[in-house]
Amino acid sequence: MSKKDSAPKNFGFGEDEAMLRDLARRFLDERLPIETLRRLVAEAPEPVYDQGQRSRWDEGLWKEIVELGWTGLAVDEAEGGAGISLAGIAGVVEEAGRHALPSPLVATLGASLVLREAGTEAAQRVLSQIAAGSTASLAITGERGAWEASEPALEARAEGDEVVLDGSAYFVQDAFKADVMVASARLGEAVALFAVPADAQGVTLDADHIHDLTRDQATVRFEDVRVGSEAFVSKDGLGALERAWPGLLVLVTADLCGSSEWQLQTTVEYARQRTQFDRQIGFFQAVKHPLVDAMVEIDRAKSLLYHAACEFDRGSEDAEKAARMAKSAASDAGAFISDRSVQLHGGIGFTWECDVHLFFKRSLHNQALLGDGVHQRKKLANTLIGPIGA
Amino acid sequence: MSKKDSAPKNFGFGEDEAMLRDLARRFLDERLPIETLRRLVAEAPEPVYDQGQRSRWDEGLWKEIVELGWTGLAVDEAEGGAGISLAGIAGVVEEAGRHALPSPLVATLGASLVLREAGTEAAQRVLSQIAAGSTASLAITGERGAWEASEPALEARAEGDEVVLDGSAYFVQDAFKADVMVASARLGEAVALFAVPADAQGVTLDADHIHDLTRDQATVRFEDVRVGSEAFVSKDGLGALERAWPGLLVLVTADLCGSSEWQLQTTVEYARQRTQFDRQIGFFQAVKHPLVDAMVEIDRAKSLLYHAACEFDRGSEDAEKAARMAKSAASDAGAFISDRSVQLHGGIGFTWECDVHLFFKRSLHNQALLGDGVHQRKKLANTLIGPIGA
Amino acid sequence: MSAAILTPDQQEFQEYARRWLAENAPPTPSERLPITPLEVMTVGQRDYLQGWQRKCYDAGLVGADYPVEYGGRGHEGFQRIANMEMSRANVPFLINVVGLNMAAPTILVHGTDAQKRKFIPGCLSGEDIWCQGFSEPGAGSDMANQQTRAVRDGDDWIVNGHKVWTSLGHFAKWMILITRTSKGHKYDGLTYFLAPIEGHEGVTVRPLVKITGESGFNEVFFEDARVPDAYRLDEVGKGWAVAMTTLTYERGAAESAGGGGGERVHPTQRLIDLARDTWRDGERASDDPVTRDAIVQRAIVAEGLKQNGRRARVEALCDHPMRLPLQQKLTSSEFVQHNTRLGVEIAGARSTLYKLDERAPEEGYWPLAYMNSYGHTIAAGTSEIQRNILGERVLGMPKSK
Amino acid sequence: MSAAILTPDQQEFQEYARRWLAENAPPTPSERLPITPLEVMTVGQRDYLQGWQRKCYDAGLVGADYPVEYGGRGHEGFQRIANMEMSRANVPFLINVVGLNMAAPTILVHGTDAQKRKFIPGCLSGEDIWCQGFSEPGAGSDMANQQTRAVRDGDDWIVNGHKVWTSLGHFAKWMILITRTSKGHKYDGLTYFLAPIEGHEGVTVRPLVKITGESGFNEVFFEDARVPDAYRLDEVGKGWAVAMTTLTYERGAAESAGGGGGERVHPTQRLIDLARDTWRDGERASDDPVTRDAIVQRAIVAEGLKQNGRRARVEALCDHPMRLPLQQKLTSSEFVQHNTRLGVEIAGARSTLYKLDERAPEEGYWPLAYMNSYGHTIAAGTSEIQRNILGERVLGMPKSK
Repeated sequence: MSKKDSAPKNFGFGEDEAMLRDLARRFLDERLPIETLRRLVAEAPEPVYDQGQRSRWDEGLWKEIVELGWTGLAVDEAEGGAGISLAGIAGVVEEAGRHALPSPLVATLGASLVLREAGTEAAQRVLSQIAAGSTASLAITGERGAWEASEPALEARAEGDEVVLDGSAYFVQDAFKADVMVASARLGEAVALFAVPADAQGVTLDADHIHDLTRDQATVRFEDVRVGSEAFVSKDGLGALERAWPGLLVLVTADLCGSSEWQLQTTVEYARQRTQFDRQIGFFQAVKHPLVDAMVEIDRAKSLLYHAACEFDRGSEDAEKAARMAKSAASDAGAFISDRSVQLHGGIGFTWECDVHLFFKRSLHNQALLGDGVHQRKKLANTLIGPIGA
Repeated sequence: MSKKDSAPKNFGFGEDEAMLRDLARRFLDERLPIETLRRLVAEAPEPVYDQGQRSRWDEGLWKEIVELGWTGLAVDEAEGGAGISLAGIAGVVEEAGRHALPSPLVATLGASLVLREAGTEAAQRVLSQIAAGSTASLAITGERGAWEASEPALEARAEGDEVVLDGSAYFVQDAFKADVMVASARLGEAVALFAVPADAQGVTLDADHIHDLTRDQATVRFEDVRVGSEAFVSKDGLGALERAWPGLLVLVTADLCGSSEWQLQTTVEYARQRTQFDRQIGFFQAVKHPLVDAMVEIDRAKSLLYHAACEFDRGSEDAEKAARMAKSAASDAGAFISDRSVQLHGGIGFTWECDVHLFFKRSLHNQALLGDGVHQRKKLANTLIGPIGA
Repeated sequence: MSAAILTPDQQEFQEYARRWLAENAPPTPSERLPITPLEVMTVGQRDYLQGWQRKCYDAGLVGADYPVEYGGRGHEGFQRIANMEMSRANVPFLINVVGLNMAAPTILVHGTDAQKRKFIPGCLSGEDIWCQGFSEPGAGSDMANQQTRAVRDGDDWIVNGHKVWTSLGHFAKWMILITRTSKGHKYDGLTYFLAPIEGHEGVTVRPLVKITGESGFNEVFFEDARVPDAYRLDEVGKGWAVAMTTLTYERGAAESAGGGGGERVHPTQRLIDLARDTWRDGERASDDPVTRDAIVQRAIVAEGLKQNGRRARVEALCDHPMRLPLQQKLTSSEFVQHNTRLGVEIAGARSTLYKLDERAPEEGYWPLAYMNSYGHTIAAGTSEIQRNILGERVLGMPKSK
Repeated sequence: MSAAILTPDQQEFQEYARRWLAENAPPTPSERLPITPLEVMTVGQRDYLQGWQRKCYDAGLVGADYPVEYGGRGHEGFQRIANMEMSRANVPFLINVVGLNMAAPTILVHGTDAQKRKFIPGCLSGEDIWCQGFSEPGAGSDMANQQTRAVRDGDDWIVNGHKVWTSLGHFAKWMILITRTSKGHKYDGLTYFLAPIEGHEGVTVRPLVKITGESGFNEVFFEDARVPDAYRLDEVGKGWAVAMTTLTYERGAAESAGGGGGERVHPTQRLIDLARDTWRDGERASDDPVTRDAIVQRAIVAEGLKQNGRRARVEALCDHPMRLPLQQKLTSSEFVQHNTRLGVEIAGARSTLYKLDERAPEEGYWPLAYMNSYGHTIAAGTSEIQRNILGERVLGMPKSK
């Protein structure tokens, strides 16, 4: 059978994956209905924004999630994880996005993918911790907020058996919820990866004030942080990051697809109930047709998402291409339905008390994360058309 | 009074210009109603397309136009022309576009602008001929169809008192209707301009098969064409072309604005008359709103058009910027209303017997002519933002 | 398609089909084929394509799942395999698109046994070319507004009216025809016929010319044309329900049409090739980042359509069963329109050239395909109507009409 | 404005205004001002802006064309000059936007002499801040669907109801209020009042919080609030016609608002500056051709809006007198929305940052301004309603409602 034929018809999303996803949906429907989410993160704007308090999250809910084994979804069974395919993980993350779940889930899964690609013993030890319930986040972005892994966040130097890390990682997602920082650092000529406990001596977190109410973001400062060999995850950090990159894109894309679907369904529901000029506003094509266009865009993103997950799972050469296509489509779909969800809710959609802004802001954040559509397409052009001038 | 204050509030479109435009509208309404145009250029598709016959035009009508003095609109009074401002000319060309007039009007006006910028005695002699009724076209484009003047069409070499022209000019507009070719040619280091009679020895025309039924286009081949000093219009042809360029853009923009307005009004009229589901289709927002959006785009293009004409007339440094903005807006507006005019006419809009295709094709041609929106914006970015990497 | 899910019979059939197509792919036709069957213009094209369909039929690649008594092979799940293999082999399309995808399945659902025996075999073999008589000058998007009248007269019906937008009408032996048999109720007053066309008294087929100057579709006039009652499909007054069956098959037809058609190159690759071959202001269009971005946007939509098709068959990833299938007509027709429009833009000055011009890129493909794309965004329910259908049937919003 | 078309008086006034503004431009406020008057949140901002309007009024730059007996200066054609000079001088906006652009002109058209004397001077000086009571939870786009009831009781009316979307309500002394006084006819059952708000019994103003987390607009509850009949504007049952007058002024208000507002830099330049200051994948965003194209597209729209304003005053270049004026609300609000959205995109990772974050570009302007832009595409007739109005009143298509 040729390689081409080996792509499973169902994206590898079989009965087990469907069951896992259905479970996630039911669990979050019950434990995080929209009223609960609203009370949790948006009771009043002042505490969140004006006093710079970090976004609230439900640690009790998270404990249940850990018990469900979601931290270990991307950890191989050998390290105590569930070893679920990325297609299966995408299903769970879609549900997290659909419920705008405040949690370190996406960050931890992303760090897991990178550690798995690193493949060292040190990495496997951290993966075991994650499977056991630890959380993690990637500290790999410099101050410019570049969207690729090539610029490491920190400087590293060897001192005896130890390595000393200095510098700052920016735009670290859900940093305050992470037990372990998986950080990239320049070590000589190479980009190395280290797994540093968030409470290690010399590590401090500086909260970003952000719009999204369902996550936190921070600058993580490393000042003379000394780590031993147990933290030295990879000498070829760049390789691990690049191999994991399509997976990271898939995770954010899945979150976007989920939140976009919530925005679509909620706005459709509003259009069926809200009456103006003695008609449900969904009667008017100026309301109906944009929602159809949004559905078409969301479906495109979702199909590309599962294709990308599947290509990643089977180690295809096209995994990066598929993932960039999916992220581009999902960013654009998210931007469009975010726009229409506010506009078509009218006056109420412009208020804090209407839930659409929670998803609007989570989506806006995810649209930018790891690069927006324009960025992904620039990279894709080099693959599909070849470099400029070639 | 500062330079900035000297921009006339009314774009220099005063009573005289309005009268000229109104006259043009009435004249063309009477002499070239849509039924007449259809009979003239589109009686049956085969003669036009399949046997490669050139687009038909009404030479009698053209004689009347010459008598009205339109060939001399852009010729100074000193050379026997009317010396009308470009704002006034734009009004006339808008009407030509609105009637999809098959004629060498735009080509002749464009050549006049270039000759005027050349400013030599030779140029003035040709302008006198044009004012007296001669027609002209620019032969300045190479085989690649580049959208700027920098690559001359021909090679020139001096032989005694004469210059010998060789090569081919491509995409020459309404070449079969032109008495004089205003051609650019490389002469040593410079780009020179020559005015060559279309029937000169060694000049041959090779008709392009084109979609637009309201003009012709040709490759003009120059084989050992010998011209004297009376034809040597400018040593600094590039300078003349660059100074005239905003004016050339304005002419095409005006044609586009006129044809777009026809498409808008005709489609609106159809939407008011055509009934489906027991309602005029203009009731449906899927019909109404795109037409409103088209109107907004057309108005933007039209306002930018008169601004650009005005900037050209007053010799502003911003003339090129204004003209590129206008051409970009008009190309995009033309593309959008062309699209909607066919779609919203439904089945009948897809047929040869419906007049919308005449304007669809003229618009498509004009959208590309001298560079589409993407091209204009690339040039504008260099002005507004500065060169890349600067 | 993963081999794992095929039965041994199906696997064997797949191998057979692949082998047969490799050995029997027809020679390049002397006349260039159009992009879809709806644009077949000349007798030469017709003969070539009718011959090819017959050959495929004889080989069992058409009608594979139809009952044997109606000219089929009586298999199950073979036709999709055959379609996929034909598509993969990039052989010409099957000309009898209305017969295969609209008439035959509708007759199978609504016809009498006699009707099935009479009509279906010719649909499959391509011997009887069919056309569709649903559109009228006053019944475009509002399909129920039919004005063509059928009045009972003994064993016959007398038909008077005017149909438009009749693709393949100039080659058709038969038409699936909706008529008004009662002026009372808009929907319940319709009746569906299988009407003889070619050489039939009282029927005049007049070619309509498209905006491109090409012909390929027609208007059909009925003047006291007689249609036997034996050719009525289902009951009098049930025409609307029968037509809905037809449209269900039509809207899904793009997938089941079979054959590679004119698109021998992936549409994105085609745009890339064009951009490499076109100069914009001194550089290749393929080096212009704005053009590159536009091409990649199209590539993403193309891949999205492909993966939509794959996801539509994974039940666990489809919350609403009709959500993806009902998008197909809208998204595929607008995809072609946006693609070809981009091709026109990229071609720049050369987009002005008609197919007969030797400098026209790809024999003038881009502007012609762009203009022809409106056929697909208008016919069989305009894109506006498709958006209504999706908003109403999938998203549950109230009817806009 | 070319000097040639001004009368000598107007010319002199222009010079005076220019000089006065140069000499009297106020110091930078201690609190940052919002972009438009509709987002004034704090007492500090209010006091600063009210002081500035008073100063302009005393200098004759506000109310210049109103009759002297109503607090104006009785000139002709002076106000546009003053507005233009205020805009050119980039001084703060005038806070009393509802009073100036909606209440005062409506009262001038529909009010009694006593009403004009009582209400207009405070509108002009800014002493009486006004708010607008047109929107209700059930009457958004469908403005005639008013549920707030006013019932006659001797010399008063008793008002009960709930208004929303009330910008400046928290600072307002007065409200222009539409009420339902008869349940019979939808339009003829409406009556228009000038209603006391601040400290008035039965009136509760509750701030609403916007999606950005900022306040600035309100809901207003009327519970048996008494409004004297003397404050009724025009006849009972004529409220719809009066409201149409108000909206005519509101829709043209963007042009006559005066003052430079928060936009001290040309919006395109602002995008360019942002792009120069932002890195995308190792290069400045200002060097990315796709971003450059997007910025230039915005620049073209900006210039188009400016030139539309110029062309709207050249009768010979406007076939339909309302075609450009009626576009203003739609195009200017969507312009801001698309501009700020592009700013968010360009800002990339930094677009996630709230204004209190020190690394947020331009103190967090882009995401906040983008979210606030929906206030303008929703309020005072959504963009969808604007498109209906244009399609119906300008293009003459049938009503969509």
